[in-house]
Amino acid sequence: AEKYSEDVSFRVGFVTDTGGIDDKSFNQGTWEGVQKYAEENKWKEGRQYKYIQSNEEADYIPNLSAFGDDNYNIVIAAGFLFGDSMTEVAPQYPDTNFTIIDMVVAQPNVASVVFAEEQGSFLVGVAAARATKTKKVGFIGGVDFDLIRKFHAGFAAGVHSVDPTIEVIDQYAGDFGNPGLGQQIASTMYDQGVDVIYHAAGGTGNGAINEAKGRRENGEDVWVIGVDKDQYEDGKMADGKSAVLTSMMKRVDVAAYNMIQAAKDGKFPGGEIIALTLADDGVGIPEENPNLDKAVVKEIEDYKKKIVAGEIKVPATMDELADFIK
Amino acid sequence: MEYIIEMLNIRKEFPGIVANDNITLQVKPGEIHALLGENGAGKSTLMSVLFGLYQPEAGEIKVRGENVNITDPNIANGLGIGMVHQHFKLVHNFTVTENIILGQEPTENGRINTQKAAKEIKELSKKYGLDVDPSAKIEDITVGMQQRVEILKMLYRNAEILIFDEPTAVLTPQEISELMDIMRRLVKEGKSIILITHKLKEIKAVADRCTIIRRGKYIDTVDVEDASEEVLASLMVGREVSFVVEKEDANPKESVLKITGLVVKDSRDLNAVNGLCLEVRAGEILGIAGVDGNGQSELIEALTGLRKIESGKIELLGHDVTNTNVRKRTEIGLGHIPQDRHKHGLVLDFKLAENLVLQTYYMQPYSKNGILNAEEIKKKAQELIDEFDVRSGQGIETTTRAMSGGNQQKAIVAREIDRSPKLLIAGQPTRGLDVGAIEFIHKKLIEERDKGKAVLLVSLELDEIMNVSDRIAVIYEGKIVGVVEAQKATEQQLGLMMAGSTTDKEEGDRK
Amino acid sequence: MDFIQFIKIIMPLTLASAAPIISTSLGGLFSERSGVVNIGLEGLMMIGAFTSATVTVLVEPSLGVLSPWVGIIAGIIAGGLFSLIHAYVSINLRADQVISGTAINLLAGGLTIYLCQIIFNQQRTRTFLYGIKKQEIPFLSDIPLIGDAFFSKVHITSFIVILLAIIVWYVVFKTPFGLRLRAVGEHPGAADSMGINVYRMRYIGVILSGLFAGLGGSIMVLSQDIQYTHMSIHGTGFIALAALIFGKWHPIGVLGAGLFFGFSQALGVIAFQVPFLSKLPYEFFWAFPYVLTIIALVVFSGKSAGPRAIGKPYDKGER
Amino acid sequence: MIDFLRNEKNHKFVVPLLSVLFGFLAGAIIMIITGINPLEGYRALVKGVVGNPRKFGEWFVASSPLIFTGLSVAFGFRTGLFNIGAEGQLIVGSFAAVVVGIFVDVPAYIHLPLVLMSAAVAGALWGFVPGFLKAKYKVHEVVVTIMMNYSALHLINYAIKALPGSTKTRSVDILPSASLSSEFLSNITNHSRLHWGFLIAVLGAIVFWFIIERTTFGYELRSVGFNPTASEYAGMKVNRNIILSMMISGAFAGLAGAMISVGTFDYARVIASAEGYGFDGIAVALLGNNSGFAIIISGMLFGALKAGSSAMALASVPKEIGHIIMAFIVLFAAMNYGIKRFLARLGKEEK
Ligand SMILES: Nc1ncnc2c1ncn2[C@@H]1O[C@H](COP(=O)(O)OP(=O)(O)OP(=O)(O)O)[C@@H](O)[C@H]1O
Ligand SMILES: Nc1ncnc2c1ncn2[C@@H]1O[C@H](COP(=O)(O)OP(=O)(O)OP(=O)(O)O)[C@@H](O)[C@H]1O
Ligand SMILES: [Mg+2]
Ligand SMILES: [Mg+2]
Repeated sequence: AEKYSEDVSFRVGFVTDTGGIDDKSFNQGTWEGVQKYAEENKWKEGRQYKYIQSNEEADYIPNLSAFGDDNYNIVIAAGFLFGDSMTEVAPQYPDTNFTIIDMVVAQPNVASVVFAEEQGSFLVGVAAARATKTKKVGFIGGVDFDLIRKFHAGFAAGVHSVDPTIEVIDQYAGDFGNPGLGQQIASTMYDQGVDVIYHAAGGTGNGAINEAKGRRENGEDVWVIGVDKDQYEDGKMADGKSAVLTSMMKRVDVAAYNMIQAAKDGKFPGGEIIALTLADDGVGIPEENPNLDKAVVKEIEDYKKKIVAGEIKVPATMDELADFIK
Repeated sequence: MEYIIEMLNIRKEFPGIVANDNITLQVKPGEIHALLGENGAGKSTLMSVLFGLYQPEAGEIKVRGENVNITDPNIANGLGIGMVHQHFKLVHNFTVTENIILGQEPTENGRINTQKAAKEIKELSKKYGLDVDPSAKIEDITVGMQQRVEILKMLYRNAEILIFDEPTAVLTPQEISELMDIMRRLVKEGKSIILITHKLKEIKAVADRCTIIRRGKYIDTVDVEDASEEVLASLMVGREVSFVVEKEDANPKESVLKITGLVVKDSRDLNAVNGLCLEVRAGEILGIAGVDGNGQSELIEALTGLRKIESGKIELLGHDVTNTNVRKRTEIGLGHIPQDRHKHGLVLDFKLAENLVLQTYYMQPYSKNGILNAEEIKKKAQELIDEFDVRSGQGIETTTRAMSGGNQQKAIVAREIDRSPKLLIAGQPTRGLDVGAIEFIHKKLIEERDKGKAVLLVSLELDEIMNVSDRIAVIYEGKIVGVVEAQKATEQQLGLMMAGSTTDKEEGDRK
Repeated sequence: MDFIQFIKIIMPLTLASAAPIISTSLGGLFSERSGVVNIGLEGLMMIGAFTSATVTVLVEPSLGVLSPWVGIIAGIIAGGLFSLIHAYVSINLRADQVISGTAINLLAGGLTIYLCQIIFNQQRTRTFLYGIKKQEIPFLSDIPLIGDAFFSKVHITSFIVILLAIIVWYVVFKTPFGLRLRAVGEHPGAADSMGINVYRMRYIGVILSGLFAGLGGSIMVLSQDIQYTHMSIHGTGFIALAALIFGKWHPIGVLGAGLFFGFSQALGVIAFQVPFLSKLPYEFFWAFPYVLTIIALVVFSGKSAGPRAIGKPYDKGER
Repeated sequence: MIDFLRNEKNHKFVVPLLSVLFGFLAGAIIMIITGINPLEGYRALVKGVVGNPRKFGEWFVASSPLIFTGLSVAFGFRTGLFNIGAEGQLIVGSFAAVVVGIFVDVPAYIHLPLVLMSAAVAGALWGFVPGFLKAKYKVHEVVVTIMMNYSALHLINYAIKALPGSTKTRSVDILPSASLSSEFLSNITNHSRLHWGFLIAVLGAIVFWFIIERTTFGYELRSVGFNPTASEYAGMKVNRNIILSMMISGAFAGLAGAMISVGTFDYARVIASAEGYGFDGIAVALLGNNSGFAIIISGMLFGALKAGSSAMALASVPKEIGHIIMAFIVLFAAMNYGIKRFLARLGKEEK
C-alpha cells in the first residue's frame, strides 16, 4: 500500500549553502529539480533523497562528506562558494558523482553546471528599458562577486541595446540577507527617478520588492524585476496584481533534474562543464508575464533568437560591458 | 493600652543560625525604647521581623494590643510602623521628595504632583525641625540630611512607631545631638520610638527603657535611669568592659608625615582641603577631629594617593610624595584603613585570604616573578585571622561578602596593621562596631604607636579621638584650626573649634 | 543630488529604519530601568516578527487591509509572552540575566524557523500581501520641504513609535509607576521597604520589553520585508541595545540614538549616489554607521552608568 | 545518590551536568511534540559526532574555535567586562593569521607560532579599542564591541579583497608552513580536517587558567573587575588593567579566528555576515562557568551539537533542533540557583 518506492539502490543528496532550502534562489531551485525527479520516480524524502542545510561555510566539507560516507550515488551542491570544498571532498569519494552549480571544479567525478546569467539578464534588461518612463533603471546586487557582475553586465547591455540613453544606476548591498537595506537602496533609487529595478540580491532583494509593492499601491508607476525564480507571487499586492515586472529565471531545477537522470542512466558527465544558456532554456523569463505587453514579450523573443544565434554576444563582465556599449 | 508594640517570644532562624531565639520586646506608647546588643546579636533581624521584611518562625506580634500578622512592609506601614534602616534605603539619584513619596505618590490625573508633595514635606519638616531641601538629589546631600529624609519618609506615612537602626553610627556629634532633639520632639508629638545603638551614652541621653539581647537571646529590659553605662555594657557582652583606653604617655620622635599648604578639590570641584598644614611624628597618635564634610575624606584620599592634589606638598619619611602613586606611597611605608570598607577596603567577591594580601600580593613571598604562591598566602591569612580573631563561616576560604561588617573591618585592620607601616592612616576604624570590637581595635592602634609608628586617626567620633589620640588636630573647612594635647583637651573646647572658633588656638601645640 | 533632495530622500529612510530600533530600545529601557538586563531583545524581536508575519499571512484572506494590524498586535503579544521566560528565569530563579538573555536569542532563532517548518513547511513564512505601507500624512505632507522630508512616503508606524517614546518618557518620569520602576532598578531594597513589590515591578518591566520588542520586530518585518526569514532581524536587537546605552537609558535619548542609527545607516546607503563618494570602496559605507557610532560615543561620552541595581537578582534577605 | 546531589560541594559540576541533561530532555520533548522520535534524533547526533573517525575529527574541528571564543568571553567576565565583541576580534584575528601565512616565508616551526601570534595580536588590538574607550572615556564596552563587530566584518572583507591574488570571495591559500592542518591527523581520522588547533585550544585554556588563578596579573585583573575603587586603593593601575584585560580577551578571540582561517580553511574568506562564533562563545563561557577547563568541555559539547546537526538533518530532524537544545542548555545553566534549590530540597521532603 506504500505509495513510495522501496528501492534504495540509487540515492540523491543535496547540500544547500547558508541560504537554506527555500531561499527563493538556487538552493530552492535545485531542490525543486530534485523533488520533481523524486516525484516522478515515487521516491520518498529521507529514503532515496535528502538534503542537508549548511549553517556556515565551515559546514560545507562535513556536509558533502556526510553523503559521501553514506555512499550516496549523486551529491549536488548549489553555489560557487562550494568550489574549494568540492575540490577537496570529491577525490575522497571517487565512486560518488558530484555536481556543482555555478562553479567549475576540475575533478573526474564532478560535473560542473554553469549558467549564462548574462543572457537572461539581457532579456529582462530589454523589458526594463521598455517599461521605464523616466529613462532611469536600477540594478541592486547582493554581494559584489563576479557571478553577480554577470547579471549586472547582461542587464545593462540589454537596457543599452533598446535605448542607449537610458541610465543604469547600480548599487551593491554587500549582503544577501538584509531586506531593510534592500528597501532603502530601492527607495533611494526610486526617489531619484528610477522606475524599474532589477535585483540580484536574494533576501536583500525582498526589501526592494516590498518597496516596489508599497509604491505601486500608492499609485507610483514603478517596477521591480525578480531573479532566479519567477518572483511574480512575491510582488503580489492587495489587488491581486504584482509589482514584479518579470523575472530572470535560472533553471537550476532543470540542471539538477538532468544530472540525476544522467547519473541514473550511467551517463554522468563527470569532469565536464555543462553550460546552460538561453539556447537550452537554462536561463530566461517566465512563460507567463502578466505585466509585460505582448509587444515587449515579442521583442524579447527576438532578442533571445539573436543571442541564441550568436548575433549578439552578451557581455559577462564589466569590461566586456564597456566594450559592448562602445 | 499598656504597650503599643509587643513582640512576644519571637524566633527567627537563618541557615545555620538562630538570629532571634525567643525574644520579647514590649514598647510603651510615647517612650523611647533602646535595643542593645553586640554586633550580630539579632537586633536588626528583630526589627526586620517587626517591619515585615522577615517572617518569624515562632512568636506573636501585637500592635496596640491587637494580634497582627505583618507579612510585608506595606502592612507595617498601615499599622503606623516606620523604620530607618541601618544602611539607608534611599535612591541615590532621586530627589528628596521623590524618595519620601515613593510608594505613596500624590497624583493629579495620573501624574505625580510634585508641588503638592514638596509642600507637604516642607510642612512636616517645619513641624519636626527636620531641615531638608526637597528638590536636592540624595547623592548631593550629607549623611545627616539623608537621615532626616529617612525620618521624613516615616512621618510622611504617618508612622506612629518609629524604628531607628543604628542611626548615629554615621553622624557627627552635632548631628547626633540634633537627632536626639528630634527624637524628643517626636515623642512629645505622641510617637513611640525603638532605638538601636551601640553607644551607651546615647541610650542614657534619650532612652526611657532598654531591652538587651545577646547572641539572639533576650537578656533583660531595664529602666535607663536606674542603669549605669557599665551595667548596660556588661549585660550586653556578658562580662565587664573597660571604657577607659589604657595607654602609656606617648614618646614622639622624628617627623613621619609633613603636610604643607595642601589644597584638594572634592568631586564637585570645590576646595575641600584648603591650605592645610600638619605634622605627624613617629610614636604618636594624632587624631583629627571635625564635623563631617570639612575635608577629612579628601585629606585622607590625598594623603593616600587616591585623589589629585591641586597644590601644596606632602612629605612622607623625607620623601616628597605629593605626586607619587598609591603603590609608591604604600612601599615607602604608608598604611591605610579606609573609611568606606566596601568601596575601598575590600574586594567583596574575593575570598578572605585574597583580601588579606590585597596590599602585598605582588611581593615575596606571596608571589615570585608574577606567579602567586597560594601556600604562602593561605599561611599568612590563617595567621592573621587567628591573631585578630576574624570570624567567618569558612575561615580564609569565606567569600568576604558573606562576612559581618565587624569582621570585615577586623580583616582590614589586620591586613594594614600586620604590615606595621611607618604611618598608619585610620579612617573611622570602628564605625558601627560593638564595644568589644572597638576596644580591640583601639588596643591595636596603641600597640602600633608603642612600636614607634605614627598613627593618623580620623574619626567623627569625639570620644574615640579623645581616648585614643595623643594630640588632636581640629579640621574646619579644609584647614587645621588648632592642635591640642589630648590629655588637656575638653569636649567643649574641641566642640567650639570644630564649629570654626579659633579662640583657643593659643593652647594649640605646633612644634 | 542637491541638499534639498538629499534631505527629502534620507529622512524617510531614517524614519523607516529607526522605528524598529526605537521601539525595541524603549522596551529594553523598561526592562533595564527595572534592573533586569535584557540582551534577549534580538530574540524577542524575532518572535514578534515571526508571529506578526505568520498571523498576517493567515488572516489575510478574511481580513484584508486590517491583517497587518492584527499581525502587529499578535506580534506584540507574542513578544510579551516570550519575555516571560526571561522574567521567570532571571527574576524568580535569580539567573544571570546575561545568560538568560543569550538563551532567549538562541531559542528564538531556532524556534521561529522550526515553527515556520511546521506551519508553512518551509524555513520562512509565506509572503504577505498586506504589509505596512508607506503613506502620506494628510495636511502635514503639504508643508514645504518638511512635508516632503518627514510626512510623505513614511510608515505611520514610525510616528507611532516616536509618539511612544514621548509617552514612555512621561510614564517613566512623571507617573508613580515610573518612579517605582526606576526605584526598583536603582535600589530595590529601598523600594521594597516602601512597600513596592520588586518582583512585580520587574516582571512588568521585562514584559513591557517583550511587548515593545515584539512591536519592533513586527514593524521591521511588515514594513521592510515580504516575509519572515531567519535574516529578517539580522542584529537589529543588538543595535537597539546599543541605542539604549547610547541614549543613556532615557526615552528621549533612546529616540535620538535610534534616529541617529537610522540616519547613519541611510547615509551609508545614499553616499553611493554622491558622485565623489561613490568612488570609495563599498565596505567603507557599510562600516560607516558603526564607526560613526563609536566616534559619537566618545564625543558624547560622560557618565552613562545604567541603573545601579541592573543585572543583580533581588534577594529580599540580602543587605 | 541523593546525598551526593544535595551536597553543595558537588553542585559545581552536578548543576551544569543537569543543565545539559535537561536541555536534551527539552529537545526531546519538542521532537516528540512535532512527531519525531527523539531516540532516532539523538542516535543520529551521536553517530554524527563519533560515528566514524572522520566525524570524530570534524567534531574537534568545530569545537576549537568555540573553545577560544568561550575563553575570550569568559576572560572578560572574570575581569568584570562583557566582551560581546569576540566576533569582530575573531574576524581580524583570522585575517591577520592569513596575511602572515601568505606573505611571510619562514620555516614552519617559526611560521606557525608567528601566524598564531599575529592572530592573537590582531584580536588584542581590536579589543584594545573598547578597552581604551572604556578606561579613558567611560564608554560602555557592550556598545563599542557591537559596533566593532560590524566594522571588522566590512573592513576585513575589504582588506581580504585588496590582498594580491584575492578573488571577490577569498584570498589565495596560505603557505603550507603556516597551516595548522596536518596530513597525519587527517589520515588517522579518515580525511577529516582535524588540525593541531585543538591542542592549541587546550593550551589556551591552560594559559587562561594560569593567568587568572596563578599570577599576580590575574589577581589584579580580577580585583579590578570586582571592585575598581578597592583596586585603586591597593595601588593597582585600574585603567591599564581594563585595557589589558580587554586585549587578552581579544587575543583569545583572535586565536579562534586562526583556528578557522589557518586551521579549517587555509585561506581568508569574504563573509556576508558574522558567523555567530562570538555569541556561541557567550554560551560556551557561561556553561563552562567561566573557568578554563570547564570551557573545554562546554566548547566540545556545543561543538558536538554543531558538528552533529548535519547528521541529525540527514535523519530528518530539522537542523534547528540543535539550536533549540543549545538554547535550553544555556537557559537551564542560567537557572542554576533554581536547580540548586531543587537539589537542596531533594530528599528533604521524603524524610
Ligand atoms: N539574611 C541573612 N542570612 C543569613 N543569616 C543572617 C541574615 N541576616 C542575619 N543573619 C544572622 O543573624 C544574626 C543576627 O544579625 P543581625 O543583623 O540581626 O545582628 P545585629 O544585632 O543587627 O548586629 P549589628 O549590631 O552588627 O547590626 C547574624 O549574626 C547573622 O548570622
Ligand atoms: N546574605 C547573607 N548570607 C549570609 N549571612 C549574611 C548575609 N547577609 C548578612 N549576613 C550575616 O548577617 C550578619 C550581620 O550582617 P550586617 O551586614 O548587619 O553586619 P553587621 O555585623 O551588622 O556589621 P556592621 O553593623 O558593622 O555593618 C553577619 O554576621 C553576616 O554574616
Ligand atoms: Mg551592624
Ligand atoms: Mg544590625
